[in-house]
Amino acid sequence: MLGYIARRLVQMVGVVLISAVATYALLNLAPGGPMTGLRQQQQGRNRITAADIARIRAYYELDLYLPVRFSRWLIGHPRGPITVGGTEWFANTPIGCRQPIEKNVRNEKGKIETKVVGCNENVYLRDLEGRKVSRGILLGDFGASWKLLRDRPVSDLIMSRLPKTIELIGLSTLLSLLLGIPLGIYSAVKQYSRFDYIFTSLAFLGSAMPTFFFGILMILVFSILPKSAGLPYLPPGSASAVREYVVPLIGTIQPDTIADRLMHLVLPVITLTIVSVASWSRFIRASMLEVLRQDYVRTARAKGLKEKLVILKHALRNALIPFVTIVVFSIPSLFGGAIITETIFSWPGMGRLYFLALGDSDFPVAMAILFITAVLTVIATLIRDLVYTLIDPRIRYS
Amino acid sequence: MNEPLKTHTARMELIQVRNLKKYYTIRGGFFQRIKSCGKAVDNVSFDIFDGETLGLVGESGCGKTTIGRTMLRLIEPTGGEVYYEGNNIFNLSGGALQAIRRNMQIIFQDPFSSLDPRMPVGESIMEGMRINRIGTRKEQFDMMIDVLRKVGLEDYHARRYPHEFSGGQRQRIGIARALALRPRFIICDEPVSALDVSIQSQVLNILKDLQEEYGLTYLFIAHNLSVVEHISDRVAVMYLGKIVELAHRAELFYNPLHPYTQALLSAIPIPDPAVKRKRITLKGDVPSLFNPPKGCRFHPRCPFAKDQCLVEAPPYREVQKGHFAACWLNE
Amino acid sequence: MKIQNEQPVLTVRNLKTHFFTEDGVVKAVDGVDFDLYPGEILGLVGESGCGKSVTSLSILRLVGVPGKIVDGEIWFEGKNLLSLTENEMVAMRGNRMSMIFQQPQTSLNPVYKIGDQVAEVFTIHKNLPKKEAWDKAVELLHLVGIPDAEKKAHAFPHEMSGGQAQRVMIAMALALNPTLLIADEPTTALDVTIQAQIMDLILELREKMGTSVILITHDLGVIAEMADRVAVMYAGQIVEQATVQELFARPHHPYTKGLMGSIPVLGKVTRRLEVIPGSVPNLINLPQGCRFSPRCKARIEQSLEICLHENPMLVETGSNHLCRCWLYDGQMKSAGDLMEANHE
Amino acid sequence: MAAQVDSISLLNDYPKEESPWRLVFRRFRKHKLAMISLGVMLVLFLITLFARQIAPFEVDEITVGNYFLKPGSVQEATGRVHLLGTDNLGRDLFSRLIYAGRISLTVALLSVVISSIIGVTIGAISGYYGGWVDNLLMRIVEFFLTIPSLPILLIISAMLLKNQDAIPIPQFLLELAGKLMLLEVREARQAVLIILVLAGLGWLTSAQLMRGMVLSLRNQTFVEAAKAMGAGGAWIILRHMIPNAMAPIIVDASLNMANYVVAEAALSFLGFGIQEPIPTWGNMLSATQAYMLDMPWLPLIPGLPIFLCSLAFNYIGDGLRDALDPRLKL
Repeated sequence: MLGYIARRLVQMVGVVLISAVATYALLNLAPGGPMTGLRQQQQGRNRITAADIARIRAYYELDLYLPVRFSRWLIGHPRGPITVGGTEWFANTPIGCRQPIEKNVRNEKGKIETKVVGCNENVYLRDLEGRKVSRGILLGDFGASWKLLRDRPVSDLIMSRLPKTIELIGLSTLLSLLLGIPLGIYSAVKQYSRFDYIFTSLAFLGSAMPTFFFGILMILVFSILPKSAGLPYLPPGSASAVREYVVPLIGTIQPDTIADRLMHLVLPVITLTIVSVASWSRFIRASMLEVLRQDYVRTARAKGLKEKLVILKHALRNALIPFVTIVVFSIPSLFGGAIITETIFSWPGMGRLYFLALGDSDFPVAMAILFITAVLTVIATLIRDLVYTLIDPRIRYS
Repeated sequence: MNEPLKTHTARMELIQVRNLKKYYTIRGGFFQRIKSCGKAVDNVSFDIFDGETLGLVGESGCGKTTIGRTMLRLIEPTGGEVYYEGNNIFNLSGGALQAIRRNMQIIFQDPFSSLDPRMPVGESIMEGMRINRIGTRKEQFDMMIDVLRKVGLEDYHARRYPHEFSGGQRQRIGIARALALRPRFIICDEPVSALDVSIQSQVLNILKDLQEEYGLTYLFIAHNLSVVEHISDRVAVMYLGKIVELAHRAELFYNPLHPYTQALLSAIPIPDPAVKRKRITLKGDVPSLFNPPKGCRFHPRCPFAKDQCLVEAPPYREVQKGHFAACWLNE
Repeated sequence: MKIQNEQPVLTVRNLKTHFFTEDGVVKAVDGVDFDLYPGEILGLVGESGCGKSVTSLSILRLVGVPGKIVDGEIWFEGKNLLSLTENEMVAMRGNRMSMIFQQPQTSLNPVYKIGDQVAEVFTIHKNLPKKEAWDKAVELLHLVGIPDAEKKAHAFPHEMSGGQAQRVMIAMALALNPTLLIADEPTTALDVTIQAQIMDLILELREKMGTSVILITHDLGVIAEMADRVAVMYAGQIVEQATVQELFARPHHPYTKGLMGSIPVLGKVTRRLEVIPGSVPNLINLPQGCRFSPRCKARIEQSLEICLHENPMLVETGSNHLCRCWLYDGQMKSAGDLMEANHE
Repeated sequence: MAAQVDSISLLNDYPKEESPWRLVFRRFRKHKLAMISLGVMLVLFLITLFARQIAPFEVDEITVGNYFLKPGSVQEATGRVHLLGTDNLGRDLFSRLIYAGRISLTVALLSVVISSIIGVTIGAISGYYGGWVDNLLMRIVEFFLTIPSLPILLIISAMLLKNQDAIPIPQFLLELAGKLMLLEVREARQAVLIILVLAGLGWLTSAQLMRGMVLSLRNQTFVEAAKAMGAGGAWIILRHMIPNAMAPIIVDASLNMANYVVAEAALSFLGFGIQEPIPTWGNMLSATQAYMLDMPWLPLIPGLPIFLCSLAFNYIGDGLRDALDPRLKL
């Protein structure tokens, strides 16, 4: 078992590294990025000098070659000259280019393109000395934000958003489990009953409903329409109010009190909950129906167990085994899956942060979130497999 | 009612199996090393004579099905040779292999998965001729109708799909499909064990009729000894990947030399309450292929096990004329 | 042979269990009558789909949706099981009557230790404390011949062979010394040598505990070696019923005869086997008249018209011998004698 | 005597032979909601197919001063009716909705077709030949499937939309796509990129499904029978595997249709998909959302068709799955 976990941990590190390389390459190889705007200003009225450009390129580390940049981002090295036993290694190997030579060339289609054809001034390891560098993402240092919170550590940004996301998703996951499992079981046990019929229809509607449209509908129905009709309403977005507000029939609510925060939680939590209840309970129902067909359920009945025990002791335990996967994998989507909900309800969480970072080309922030998601995903996979050994005696790893 | 024993005037070996081996491995550990090795077929040799039926019996997991599949190279063997009319089919490839394969066909146990549900059965029967480019379309069609009638089905059944047939009818179609290539040798892999009792006899009779008509040679694999006795000329008994006894049918049933065969024979319930027998009940379960007992593989369950059996595996040899066995009791 | 003037422990009368499917009503069990006497083994034999398993599930009232018991009476220990409440029935199952199944490995819950699964019977019916129930379970496992029962009780079903799993099932079924045990193809999924072990075990425990057994199987050999009396089922009905010696010595019904002729018998080699032509009828669209008539050689040979129009009754055709066939029915007796004469 | 009885043909005869597909359709028809959905989708496809003929206005026709007209408003000058009103620029919402539908549905349809083809091919090869190729492919697929897909979708489409020339696309394809979606070539590039992004991530499930089918089919004895008759890999894949795997692939495709309609809308809604002024249901929803405080009906106009399509394709998939259920006798 320990050997198995050790092997899995090695694999996990590999997977995380590969995904880090892939996302880093995707974000950094593509042209564009933070320089796009500057280039236009340069061409415009020549307000920005070539030296400025070089300085900004150095600031974003864009003057370094990709492997070097990646290595600095990942582990915080190299930081300067590499000296082993008195000799300096790679002293004359260029690791980047401060001022590329650009030339307009005509491509095969006859269009004119700007291409990098050479380098005026190389960057060497010794030039790295004195530059600001993170300790590396592997050690938990995500570097500094480019845009959203200029020059401030990405970790600050994430730490301020993380509790909000956990609050939102934790609550809705809990509610979904509490509602989804019993509903799914009941519906399966009462297959073909009126309840089952209504429930499956609703669950079907729920799982076919796109989150973004559902969220907008919720805002319409519980916020905009009642507000304009002078009825009690819920705030349509954000996590807390800025100033006190009056809700008809309920009263005045002070900003940032518990009541205020609860009011703001209701809509996004309900939206997320209903969507996952719909799909989870459908899953539980299907897996329960499958289990109820099994021979051992018949044995349990033939033994003289009351139907309640047959369901809760013999069937449910087996039906939950595949369900574990789904629940465990909702952990990584803490950070990814809530993008839409958080955007619609202007919820200051990780999903919305990611959305903003992408829109503003704040790559360090986007990279950090993707990296965290990848790590969480592989951890979730390991947890799932370990949980399996706990709940399913047929599975033993060696 | 007992018929006279079939005598072979010219006993020509159509199939010779020599030292056939098929090992399965389980890998594990950090470097995925081979942890254990299951010898599903372990050094098995036997002959099948032209025109005879050789029965192969054994309990589940003894390797009888694996023998059939490796002989046709549906599973790649670990070692050994299989000769068809003197040609080692494990050395052949491409066209030569395909040419020999036509002569060796197989009928499967499960009548439900053995036919492609999306193909009309006529197409399924003609498929072999299409693959091997035998005859024109018209000739293929005529041949198909011919074999369909041979197994007791009607012409119009060719257009139907497998789901429209019962288990017994599907098994007939499976036979027709094997027959369409005009093979000389057919491996019948538990062809009746999935069928109802009253349907079993229909299929067994068809197999016998066809053998007579076309001079077919069968390897008949089954776990039901009564069925094997009924259809076979000679019978081989397998236990844990090895043949423990092989003899003419009557010889085997009236003079079994291996204790396993004796136990197997006595364990079969006889549908006649008037017959009272002393049953030899074997203790324990069949051991795993991946962890077979040392020495004679049967010794932990054998009522006659001696010290020697624990240490050394008995040789498989011809004890009496045409009667092979592997047991120290006969040495 | 058991004495038949004893009170039967189980009386089934006119049992009808139908399945209401989209394609129509499947008459899986359609008017079944039989008695089971104390300590005897009644063999219920027939091909797949003849209704033998549904009959047994109906006795325990375990037929699930879309199946339903539509008619009949099942008298057991002085009560009509079909009029009991669900709670009364639950108290009956596993306690006074129990059942073992064809696939022992899938019939055990994969996530619980076998010791716990056996002990559960004591905790639910006898309210024994956990520890005591476990000890009793280990004792039982030992009784059914599980080697090293103390340790094996901690094993999970997937760690056991089919034979051992069936022993566990038997231990569970016989834990509370029930009056009635229903064994539904208990040896079909097992190898021959293991089948012999299980057959011996059931016979031995029957002697020890005096349990009455309904043994369901399609294997006439198993019936011959184990049963005291036999009922042959075809298309949802019993077509013949007799003591085991009587049935094998003098089968009446053409179906029974066909069945016996169609199986190869060890040591009796024949050139050809007899054949029952065609296949089992569709239980939704049953044939008119006698359900076996379309496949019946005797009908064709004797060209009997009545078989195609009217289903015969199950009537006494000999001492303790019942048969559902016009050849043996009162008016047709002569024809039956004729057949018998031809057959000898 | 035995032979004579043998020859009595007593086979259960059926009135006529029924091909498996016909049987499937017969079962599918029983699923009422699926049949209704099929009808609804056919109508929707027809409407978008004749977008030019049906839409009363041009897709970007702006009438100055006619901002935010209520549904059913009549232009005083011309007497033309804005069935669903107009948007913030005075464009006719009904017409835009139809053109948007054409784009959204085409994007979803092409994505499904491409991803299914890629998935089926890779899955079939992976499953049939096995070995290290299979191992590698499936590890990659599994990894991508466990990561939440929306962030990946967003980042890739964000990157591609910023550098639209990063992936070379043959001119004739762009023209073809433009014709299909009634777009200019320049605009079509965006749509094609979105299709590539959706299909590029979407083939994973199809590949896994196909591989699973191939693996289970490989153990079916009819495949062994074909091998025993001398059939090679290509014959077996083409004649046995693909026809038999079609059923679940089709179910998967119809459910994927729903997913792609929603995914495209989500991308456009978040601003990382097809951009204004090209109308799609997603970017229309995102545009109308801003004004829902005053005109609460606005988001319903593009939102309902998205929901409708998602629901309809889910029902169709559900109906197909029921009709193709292997547990039922086929």
